[in-house]
Amino acid sequence: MTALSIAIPGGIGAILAGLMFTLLRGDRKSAIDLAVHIFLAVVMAVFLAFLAAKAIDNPGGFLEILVGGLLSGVLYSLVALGFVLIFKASGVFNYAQGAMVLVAGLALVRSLDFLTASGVATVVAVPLAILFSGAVMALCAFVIEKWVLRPLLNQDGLTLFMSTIGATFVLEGLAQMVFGSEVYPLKLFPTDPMILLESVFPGGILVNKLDVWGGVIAGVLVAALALFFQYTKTGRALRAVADDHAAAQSVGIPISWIWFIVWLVAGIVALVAATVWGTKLGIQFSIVFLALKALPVLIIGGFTSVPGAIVGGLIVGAGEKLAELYIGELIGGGIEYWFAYVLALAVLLVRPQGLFGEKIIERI
Amino acid sequence: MTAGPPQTQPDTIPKLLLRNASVYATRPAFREKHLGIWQTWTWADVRDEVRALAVGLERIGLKRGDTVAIIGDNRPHLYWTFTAAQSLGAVPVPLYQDSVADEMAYVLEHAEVRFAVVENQEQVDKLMSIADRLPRLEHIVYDDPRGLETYDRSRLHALGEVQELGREVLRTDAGAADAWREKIGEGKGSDVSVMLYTSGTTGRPKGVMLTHENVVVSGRNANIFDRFTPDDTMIAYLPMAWVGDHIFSYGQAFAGGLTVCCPESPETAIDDRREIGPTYFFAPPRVFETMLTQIMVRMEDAGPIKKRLFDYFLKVARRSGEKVLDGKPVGMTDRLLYALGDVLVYGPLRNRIGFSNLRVAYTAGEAIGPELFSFFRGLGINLKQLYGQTEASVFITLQPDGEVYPETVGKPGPDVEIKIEEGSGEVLFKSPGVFYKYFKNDEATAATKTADGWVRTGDAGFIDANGHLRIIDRAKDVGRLTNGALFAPKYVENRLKFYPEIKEAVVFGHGRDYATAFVNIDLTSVGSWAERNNVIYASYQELAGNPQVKAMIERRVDEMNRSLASEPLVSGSQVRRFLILHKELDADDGELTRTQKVRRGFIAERYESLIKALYDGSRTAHISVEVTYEDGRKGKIEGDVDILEVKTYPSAEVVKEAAE
Amino acid sequence: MSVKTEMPVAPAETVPSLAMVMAEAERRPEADARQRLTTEVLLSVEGVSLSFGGVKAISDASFDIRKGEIRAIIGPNGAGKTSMLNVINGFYFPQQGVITFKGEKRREMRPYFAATSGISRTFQNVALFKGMTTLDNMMAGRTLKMNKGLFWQALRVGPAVAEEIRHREVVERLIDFLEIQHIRKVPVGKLPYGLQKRVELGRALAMEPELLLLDEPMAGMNLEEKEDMSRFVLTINQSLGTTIALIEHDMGVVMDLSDRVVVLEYGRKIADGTPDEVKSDPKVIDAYLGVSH
Amino acid sequence: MLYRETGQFKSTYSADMGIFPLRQDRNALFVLLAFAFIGVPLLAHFHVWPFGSEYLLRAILLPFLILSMAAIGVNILIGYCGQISLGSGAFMAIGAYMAYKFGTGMPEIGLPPLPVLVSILLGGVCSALVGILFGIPSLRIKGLYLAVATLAAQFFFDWVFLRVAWFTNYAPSGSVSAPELNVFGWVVNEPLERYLLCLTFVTVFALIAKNLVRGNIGRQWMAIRDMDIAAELMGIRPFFAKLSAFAVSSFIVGVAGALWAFVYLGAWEPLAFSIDRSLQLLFMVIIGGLGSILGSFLGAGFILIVPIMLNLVPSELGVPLSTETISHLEFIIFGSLICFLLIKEPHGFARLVTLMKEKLRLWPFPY
Repeated sequence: MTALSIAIPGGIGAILAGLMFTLLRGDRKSAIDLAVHIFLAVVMAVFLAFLAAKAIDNPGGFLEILVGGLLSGVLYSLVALGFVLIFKASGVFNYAQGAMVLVAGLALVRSLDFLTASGVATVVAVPLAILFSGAVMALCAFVIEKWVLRPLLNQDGLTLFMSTIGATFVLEGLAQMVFGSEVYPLKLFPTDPMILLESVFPGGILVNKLDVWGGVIAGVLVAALALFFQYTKTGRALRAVADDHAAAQSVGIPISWIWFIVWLVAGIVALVAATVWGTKLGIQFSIVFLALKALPVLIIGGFTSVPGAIVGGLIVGAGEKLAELYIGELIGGGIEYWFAYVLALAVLLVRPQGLFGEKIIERI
Repeated sequence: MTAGPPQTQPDTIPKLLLRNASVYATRPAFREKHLGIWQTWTWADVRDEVRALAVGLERIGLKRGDTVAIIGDNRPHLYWTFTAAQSLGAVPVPLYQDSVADEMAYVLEHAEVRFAVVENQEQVDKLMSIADRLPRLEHIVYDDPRGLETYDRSRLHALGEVQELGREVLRTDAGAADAWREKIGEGKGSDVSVMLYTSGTTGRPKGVMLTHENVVVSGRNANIFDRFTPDDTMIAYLPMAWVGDHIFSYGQAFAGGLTVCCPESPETAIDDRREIGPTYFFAPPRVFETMLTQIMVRMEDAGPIKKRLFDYFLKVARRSGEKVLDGKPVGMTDRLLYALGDVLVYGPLRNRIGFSNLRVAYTAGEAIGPELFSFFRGLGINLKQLYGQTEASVFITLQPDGEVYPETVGKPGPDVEIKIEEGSGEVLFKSPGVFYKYFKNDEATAATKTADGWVRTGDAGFIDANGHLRIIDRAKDVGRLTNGALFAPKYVENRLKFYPEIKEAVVFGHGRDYATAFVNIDLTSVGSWAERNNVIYASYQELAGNPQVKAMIERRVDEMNRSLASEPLVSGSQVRRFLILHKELDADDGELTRTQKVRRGFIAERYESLIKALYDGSRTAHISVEVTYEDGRKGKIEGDVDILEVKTYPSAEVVKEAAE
Repeated sequence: MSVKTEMPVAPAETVPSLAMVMAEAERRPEADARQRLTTEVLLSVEGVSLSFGGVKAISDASFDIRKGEIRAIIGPNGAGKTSMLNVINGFYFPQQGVITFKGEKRREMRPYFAATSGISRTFQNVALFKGMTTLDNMMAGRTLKMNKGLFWQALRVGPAVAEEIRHREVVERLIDFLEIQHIRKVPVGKLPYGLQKRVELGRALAMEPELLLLDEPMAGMNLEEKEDMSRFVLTINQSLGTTIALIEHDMGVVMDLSDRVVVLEYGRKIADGTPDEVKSDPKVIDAYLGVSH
Repeated sequence: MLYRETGQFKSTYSADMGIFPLRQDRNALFVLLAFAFIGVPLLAHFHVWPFGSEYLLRAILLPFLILSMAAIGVNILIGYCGQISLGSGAFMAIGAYMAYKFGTGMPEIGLPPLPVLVSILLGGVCSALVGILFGIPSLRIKGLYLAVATLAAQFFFDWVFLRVAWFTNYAPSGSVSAPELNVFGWVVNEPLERYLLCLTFVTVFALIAKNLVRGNIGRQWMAIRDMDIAAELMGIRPFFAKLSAFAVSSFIVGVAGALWAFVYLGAWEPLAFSIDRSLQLLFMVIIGGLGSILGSFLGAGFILIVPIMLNLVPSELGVPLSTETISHLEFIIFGSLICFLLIKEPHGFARLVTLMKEKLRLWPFPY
């Protein structure tokens, strides 16, 4: 058993290392690149081999962590989706996505508190509160489009990015000033644990119902968005804008309107993420940092790819849970805090366009 | 008036150089903005440079009595060429660098030039193009070698090479330096030092021969008059062929050890002037005019507060600026206000135009508008007028500090005498600067220099109660209308040109019933007006044809007529009909001289049809003339020109109106 | 020309600066223009093909550039001219073909290698450093010739300053040559297009290239600016002996300036020869007539 | 208006290439330095308001100086070289913790405690080395991508200093205290002394930074920033230019971090160098002016002054705000100011100063 548990992962690791090296080789073969590639391939391989060993050791436990990770990853995907939408439509790398989750969450939880405190029945209060926070997101979208993006039209990406950092600060400040800055519990979904696949593994796999809910909601949302883009006029216009701003503008698509829609959609995605996360952790300021993880998710998946956002989210979700539990115990906990970023950094080094992104051709 | 015992005073320019090189050895003599910084040569450096150049030139054949043409922008090396040639007893002949080859050919041929020292490829090309007409021209030396690499070398030398040759000789031949000094010692004050061709409003240019004494004494006297010392700095930017530059930047500089600075390129001249901050500055009135126009145009765009501040303090300056400058009594409030204005407006303004360190500025050549003149003086700039001629080595009269009246040109300079000829009113003078003679033109010399040593200026004028000279016009231009009234065209033209919207005017009337005028609008000033009022125009022609512009000029002419009416002597010269020319008068088309004076005769001939229309009562006239573009190509400009009629005023009526 | 400054600067060390090259040209003005043309090949491309994701930009193109000549590359829009320059100075790597520069065969150029071995260029859409002044742009062109370390630069004493001054003088000579003194300290982003092109030429010249690639140096210029630019190109070629390859659409300019012309169409070479030969080549006429409706 | 440039001409290149070619600017700087080095200590000594109060020195001038220096470092990377960084806080942390390690010795490798000045500089060196490491991705990725890479550094090092006990000499609370500030036998303790120490550091580093950015390397950085492809084709090696920018920037930021910890805080936790610090520095350079040394000072000053003003002004007006409200207001003000500046004046306050100076030079003309 011990021999096997070393040999098999070792073999898998070696094969993976080789594979990765050949797969990820860039076309500019400078010595530095080469060294970086080899180094990363080795690290990745060791990590994967280590995971393989763990998986063989305790398949049920491994699967439990994996599923938990994947389900929480779905939420990353969801937020990342908001990023991709905005990035594709307006070329803006939106640092404010996290702040939008916070704003949506605060608006929701505070209005809900207010409604229930004034004696409105939950069945009425929840839709009302959701409607209210939706309106708040629409307002955000409107203000950002009108006062930040439109004046910065045709500026380079870095400027737009920094402007969204500015917007982040304004949103965070305003939201907390208006709605308060404490931790507000939110109870929209069941949070009790449940057990899956009891028949396959001894003791089954323990998951939280909330995670399952999250997964389901995210799935529904993705499907809805896909339908929206595919079959509505606005959706098609949006795709046209994403392909080519100037061309879209020249055929009469109103860019400002499209941007507003995109930011609104991103706001609604943020709202959904807020409901799930809020139920899990309560609505609080640190939610901003959770949402910020969408950034590495995107790097991994590729900025311009919707499937990339989803897959990236899953990889980050699963990866960081696995790393936290298996590696965290070796080098101290809290790996979750940086794992996604470091993984993104590694991906950047070998495949700057991300797993699903298009290769960038430079012209002069 | 002369300072020090005469025997210590060197009497030639090369001797002055030797003196300066020993007395002011480490003081800066020349600066040139080159390669981004102000390259500086001390007087000792200049002596070495000149010596090398002289010995080199001698080696390639320059000898006593030769004439050396010098053509180019103001460059230290070209100034040194003057001295180098003079040290060998040769006579430098500077030419206007923007003359076309044809114009040069005459002077080069007439002056029997053997050597030409030029600035760059452009000038070499011009000389090459007329080389077949100049059998005497043997060598061309150029300062800037760029673009000349592939030229036939047999007659071409780089100035650097010639100097190198000179240095080589000085290195190998121990006696060469002394021989050079000896040659300088042989020079006498009465030797011809330079030949300046006057552009002349009529006829072929004449070569005015000035002796060393002319230049040296004129320079020295001018320095004494305004107390210039070796600490004074000037910027050399006017054509070297013009006597003014020759006396200011060469004669005065050598006589007093002043520093001469050469700008990097014509485009940077204004910035360069600001960097250097000259203490002594000369410019013809049109330079000051342009300056004022630019100041005003820029201030139009200033914010309201700044604009009001500016306007207010300008009023203060107009009220008391000149008095402060002249040290006359001024009320306490005004003195304080002026001091405040100096901090807020005048000082910064002087700084912007590079006049912060200015001690003395002169203008001459034409009458300067009293408004313009007072404006600069009000700012605390000691701007003065002088009256001079090539034949006088510039100085005839100058305005002494504290005695500055805008309408006069000042008192006779040191050692100068003037008198007014009975009848014609022509001004005559005697001075140490009186030229030797016209080269190969004894007839003209005789016509200008009287037997008893007086020189005719050709200008009519009178001496006023303060003992200051006032010039009316060219003596031969002062005419009569058919009704016998005095007609002073230049006087009227100047009055018109004092309006910022009018750049140039040509007035006709001699032997006619009334006076008429051609007007050129000022593109800077009117263009800026057009911009502010959303008047769109593509060309000068289009702007000149704009009805609003016409109305504006009409108002100006009317204004002038009113004011002329109050001056009995010239009230007959009021303009009754005028037109705005469809093109700008241009030296390239021969309409102006190289010094930007109008050539009345030529214009009258060229635009005969327009003049006819001015007098036959028609409302429009058609005109088509050939023009030369900057790159030398020729083209045609044609169009219809409207003729405008203006009211004239009998003097009494104006007085009555004013009384109402 | 002897120029004196108040404070003597450190004597030029080993850097064979442009100042010296120019001074050399001043000393030997007898250098004959007719001798500049040689048959020695400076650069050749053989069988070069380049494609982007299946789109062929250049297919199997071969030609050479001789030392000392002015070589024009012409062709209709999209003929692959700029791509060819990009291959020559290593910005694009061709899928096939060999590039030989100064006798050294390479599969592909590398930007840095191209720069160090004496290739510099200007760009079709002016690629200046917009936030920097004219002077700094041109000084940046001297980077390869400057070698004083960070330490000296940080203290800005001794060697670093001496080096800076030495190269400043070289750049100043170029500024003088290109007649752009008045914009020396103006950020290039504020300059009109024609002047930007001139500054860019200055920056390329500051590298003292053996081979100068000019990508449409006269595009968007008026007649006067074109004449100035032509004059500069000729002078650079004649007095500095720099080999020049240029892309240009103005046929008048091409015919006047160039010694030999290569014509590309759809990434293929369709003609190569003297301006007169090319002008009368039926294939060239077809290519141009076919494009210009 | 105050400028009198006439007659200020340069006859040598060294004069022409001076930091302050105009005499008036040089005089102003001289006066400022004299005031900072001599005036402030004198005023403090004689307790002249407001310099008599420790509060001004300790809570305003000290952080202003140190953060200005850090902002200079960040500006070199972002403003001059165009490489965006959201991880400056991490580099301050590295400087601080490594300086701490050098200052308290590393018995594991037999290294005794080093003098504090040396430790601080070595802290900077360590930061520079890590900077180079994290700069490597910049060779392949640009702009926004790089921002994420630097975020990785930020989060990774937050974690490292929190979890790896070696860095904190196994302090149970995770909080560490700086060793005694002994500079060549001069024990820096009083706020005034601390102020002078930081002032010296800032002056020297600002000068070094200015020298670098106006020299060859500075031109390389800016070339990479403005048009990296053209720069490469001209023989500027992106490898060297970018990594040197990372190194120099991280060095300065690292030294600033060490000063922040040693001189300003005295005792600190990893939280002192969180992403908030990074963003604060980023804001300083954006608000102050990208690509301007002066801007770094202006930005730092502004960012520090606003909260103080928010504290003081409303309470003076009789409407004291809660700490929370103040911090939220701060957020809103900074955020909207960033957006406003990016839209209206992408070059920040420094550009405004330049424009003002330009106006004064042109006075009374508008252009």
